[in-house]
Amino acid sequence: MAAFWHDPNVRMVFWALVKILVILQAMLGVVSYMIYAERKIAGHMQARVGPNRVGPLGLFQPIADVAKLFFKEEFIPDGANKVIFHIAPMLAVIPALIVFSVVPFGPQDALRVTDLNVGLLLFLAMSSIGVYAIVLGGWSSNNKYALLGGLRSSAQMISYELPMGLSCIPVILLAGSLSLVEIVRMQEHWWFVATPFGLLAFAIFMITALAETNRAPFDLPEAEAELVAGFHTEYSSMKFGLFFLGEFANVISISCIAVTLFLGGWNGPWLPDAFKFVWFFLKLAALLFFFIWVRWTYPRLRYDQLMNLGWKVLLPLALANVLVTAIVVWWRAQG
Amino acid sequence: MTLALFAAFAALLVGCSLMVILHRNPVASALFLVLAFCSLAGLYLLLHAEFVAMVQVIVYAGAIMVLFLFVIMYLNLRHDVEQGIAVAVRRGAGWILGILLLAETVAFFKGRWAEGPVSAPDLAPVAGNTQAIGQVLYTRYLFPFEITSVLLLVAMVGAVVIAKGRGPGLHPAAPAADAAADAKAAAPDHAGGEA
Amino acid sequence: MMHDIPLAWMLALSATVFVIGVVGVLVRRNALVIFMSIELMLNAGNLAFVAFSRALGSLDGQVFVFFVMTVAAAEVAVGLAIIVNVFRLKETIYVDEINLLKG
Amino acid sequence: MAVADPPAALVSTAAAERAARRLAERFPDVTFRRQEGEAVRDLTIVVPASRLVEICTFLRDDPGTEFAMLAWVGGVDLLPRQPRFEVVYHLLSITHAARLALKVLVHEEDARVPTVTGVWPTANWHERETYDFYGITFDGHPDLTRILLPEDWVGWPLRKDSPLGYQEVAFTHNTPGRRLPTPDLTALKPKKVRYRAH
Amino acid sequence: MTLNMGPQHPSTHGVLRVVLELDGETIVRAKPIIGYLHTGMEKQAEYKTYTQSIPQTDRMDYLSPMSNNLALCLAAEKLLGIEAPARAQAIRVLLTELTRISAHCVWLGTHALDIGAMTVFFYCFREREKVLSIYDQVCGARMTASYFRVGGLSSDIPAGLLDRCQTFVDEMPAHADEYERLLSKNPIWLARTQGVAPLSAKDAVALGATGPVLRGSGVGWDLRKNAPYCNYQEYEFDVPTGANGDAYDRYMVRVREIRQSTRIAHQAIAKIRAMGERGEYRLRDYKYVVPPKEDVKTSMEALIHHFKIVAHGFFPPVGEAYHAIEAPKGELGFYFVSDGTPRPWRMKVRSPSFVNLQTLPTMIEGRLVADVITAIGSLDIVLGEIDR
Repeated sequence: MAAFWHDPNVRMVFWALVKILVILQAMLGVVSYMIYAERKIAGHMQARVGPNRVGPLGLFQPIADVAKLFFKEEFIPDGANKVIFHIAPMLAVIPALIVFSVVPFGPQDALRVTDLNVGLLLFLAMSSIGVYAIVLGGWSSNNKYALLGGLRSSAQMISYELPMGLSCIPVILLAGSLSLVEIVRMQEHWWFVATPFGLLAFAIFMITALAETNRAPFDLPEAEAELVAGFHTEYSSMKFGLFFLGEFANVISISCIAVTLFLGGWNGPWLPDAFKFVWFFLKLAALLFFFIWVRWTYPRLRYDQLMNLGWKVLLPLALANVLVTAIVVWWRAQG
Repeated sequence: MTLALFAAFAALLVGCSLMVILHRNPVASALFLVLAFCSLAGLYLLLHAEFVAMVQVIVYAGAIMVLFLFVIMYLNLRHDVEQGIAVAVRRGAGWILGILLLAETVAFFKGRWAEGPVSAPDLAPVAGNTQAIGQVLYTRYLFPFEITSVLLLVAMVGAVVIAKGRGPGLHPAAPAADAAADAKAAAPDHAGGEA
Repeated sequence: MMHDIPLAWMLALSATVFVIGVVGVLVRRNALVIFMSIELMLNAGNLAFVAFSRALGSLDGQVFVFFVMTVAAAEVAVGLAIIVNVFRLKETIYVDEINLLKG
Repeated sequence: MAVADPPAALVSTAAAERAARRLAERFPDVTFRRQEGEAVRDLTIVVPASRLVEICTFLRDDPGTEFAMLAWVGGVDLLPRQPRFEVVYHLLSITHAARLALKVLVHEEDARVPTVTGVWPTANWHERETYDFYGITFDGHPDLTRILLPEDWVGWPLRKDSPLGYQEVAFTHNTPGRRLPTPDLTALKPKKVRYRAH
Repeated sequence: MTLNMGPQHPSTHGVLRVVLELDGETIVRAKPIIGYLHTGMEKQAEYKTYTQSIPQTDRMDYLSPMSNNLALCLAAEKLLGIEAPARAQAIRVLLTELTRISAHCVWLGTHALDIGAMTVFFYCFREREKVLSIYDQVCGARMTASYFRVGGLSSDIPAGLLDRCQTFVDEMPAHADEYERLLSKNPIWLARTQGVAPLSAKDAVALGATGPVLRGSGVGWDLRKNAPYCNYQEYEFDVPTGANGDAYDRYMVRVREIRQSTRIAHQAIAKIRAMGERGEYRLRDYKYVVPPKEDVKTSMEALIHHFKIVAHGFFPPVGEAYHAIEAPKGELGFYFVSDGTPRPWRMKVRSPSFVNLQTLPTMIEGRLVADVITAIGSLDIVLGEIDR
């Protein structure tokens, strides 16, 4: 037994598992309290109070929500493809959670699961996998509204994946690395968002982030006004809960990436290294507030307008931005 | 551990590939193909080709297969009908040919089986192989690289033209846009290389 | 801690996947599934490329994988556009029912 | 965004009278009977069904009348009286600020009126509603089906011989011959709902 | 693909069903199907006295009960040849204009919600709530008012109501600004409404559209101006119109109407104040109108009148009358045929939503699914009124 424990492989796996568990739990906590925050903030924006019945200030609302979802009747429509119907909600959550494995929350090793040298690519890969949940959920429900929602989202996500990827490239050019830790280190003195092309890239990234996470004003796949609830029309109980969780986990993971890429990650003044992660979470909170704020302010775009925005505005802008950044970086390297 | 992972990924790959061609439902086929691609990405990771692995997921799983699914759903395909003598004959012939091919491969390898070089000299071990690939791609393979981008452009234009096509009054926008999306999905390659 | 997989195993795996792809093209009549089988074959090739690249300690193999991927992307974009068009015209995507040249 | 000019004129009976005179001038061969009565508050002209479309087209197009809008169409059942039904058309002229009511008398045996959907497209639903309630057929109507009542309703509810109340609510199970929404609904098994005890 | 939108659908505003033939997301043909809420009000009215039909009308357009009451009462008054006293008319104007504000608030909130802007919904309902409280104070009911009577009102307005109305009317323009700040210049709102669901003036007239739908298409026809009732000619207000007849114009017209309604309500409050906080609220012609309660308790004659009217109803002359008012949704008219008995021989309701809904296919054919929502929203329909 002792020998087994001293095997470095085993120890590595053990510690990695512990870190994964801790970070996963922490992020799930953040997710559920983001739902609470969203309802509370929305309430105050809309001249009402929001949840205030469960616990002090309604703080136990997320627990009550989840408990309610667990006890709801689970409904599987006739003619649904059962296996895929079950798998889809899981697919909604998993990619978003995987992204957390490469996010550096603080300068210490203990505050990240791993430092992957293609960390940014992993994020892009996971966000492109995320579309499956919605497409399959929509298709397997055997419902026209859900199918339309699924079709919409597949087109929408492919279209917005591109500007998103392209808006990351200026950061890669400036940092010279795909590792998120490296990228944060490069921003110790000057956040990338403070450069003109960094700012533009950040703006594009945030817009595409809204689209990738299906948040208003780009929540077309689930536009409740025309498609009832889009891809999750037929979902109930915890399966619906998983979609819900997936959306919020996505919002948080994408905000984590935005903080890392553009806002300097854990970098910030005053605090000692041990508490630098506070900066990370402050920035994260600011971005999350942005997401909520936008959602309760803007109406929804129409499908064709969304496509036009992606292909005719964001994509050329992002391409031009890459070009300009490349020239600047090259010119600087020349001295 | 590597061996165990290899065995797992290889089994997954072969199993999923088989399901791709065996399953009657095109959606299921596509999903198994996605899984096959993901296990391929795992194999690439085992081969220390991280960049290729990620691009595999982004391009194949994230773009190409979504496009496949989009088309399958758009055409609203159900289970395939595979009946009739002609179909049965062709299936038999296909399987026999396939087994022959496999047998041939086995025969070819038999007696020449060598494990090959076990451990290769380390390639760019520090910063991952992204930078190294970029170096190679933009120096030695610059010309083919440019040709590829032209190919993508041609494919994009072609897809848009075909999809707009002669279709009697059908809306051409959606599939065209997606085809174009797919053609462009390879764009991150440029980026990664430049780093 | 990490051991490398012998090259021959990778190649054998690649060959198996390739054969599966071939059988798929021969057996199925759904144009989309045939397309997927072709993707399988391309990927079998990719696997061999990467395996060789590792074994020979050269990156050329991985670079080739990119070119294959680009070709695959281009092929899928055009191919699916054609399939959609054919479906609109003929209401079928079974290859044995599509005889465009016969009209 | 403009603000409308003050109206040229308020809606008045004088304008309707002018329109009625023009109508009489244009159709000297038709006798237009004015609806008379103790309390008939709107100018109402009874027109023959055979000339209805012609008259309506004139009223719509003539620059002196220009009844561009048809406010509504409705039926009236005057049961003991013959002819039993009346179809009322209320016209509105925006340019001349006039309201005019036309009436067509309809016999029970031959409850037919030519449609005016060709003159005012808005007549479509109004005529369907009148058909729905009174069973008056509008010849040439593009889609003369029940509009407010279910397609398989039997009878004409606003006729005076159709009683009100004390009727059982019609469901598929208590109405023999009531058509099911889809013919093969009975063949379907009950919807499969999987219940799970948590 | 044929998509069956409704009758259970979040954005068809009730039980409207629209059968859409789609090509992708483009609409080839659209057919509205109605009747799911049919309650046979016209038939029922033939078995009730005129007064007994008033509560029925609350259920028609349940967002503007006062306007419905008013239309019925005015039609009956026209049939009888009587007119309510001036003070009652002013109170009617005040309450119907408040009704218009609240109906437009509900419309704006739900329309914005359909297009995805949820916050406006809550703001609008906050204001609507105030109007409902005013109803509550006036007649004890929040939605089904049944407050107007043939010949006047059911009772005088309670003390303190005018102050309350004054406060509301003073605040309202600021709230309208609030809505406009959220929407009027919002690029997404503009993209979703400008040029969407257009209706030319010619089509609007030919299809019989009235109210804000007609005015949004640029035809400045308002019955309050063109066929004044309740002494509307004495009030100063403008009739806002649009230019392009798209969803945005209809939105603008309604938001401006909210402001104009506050203007009218201001004047009405001043008028009522000038005529005294308490006073004539009903005709004293006891052939048609119930005498006031205090008279019933003190005068034998009044008691007999009260008994006659409550037991039988009033006896109108033989004849027929149609009277229309400018309800929040358009021309709402009642047509009565009387055979001299206390019950109408025939009651016909000309409901604006029913006619306005007919313009839907013209607006959306050849456009996208999402535009159906905008179009239905911008029409401002209430199914209770369409199906009656």
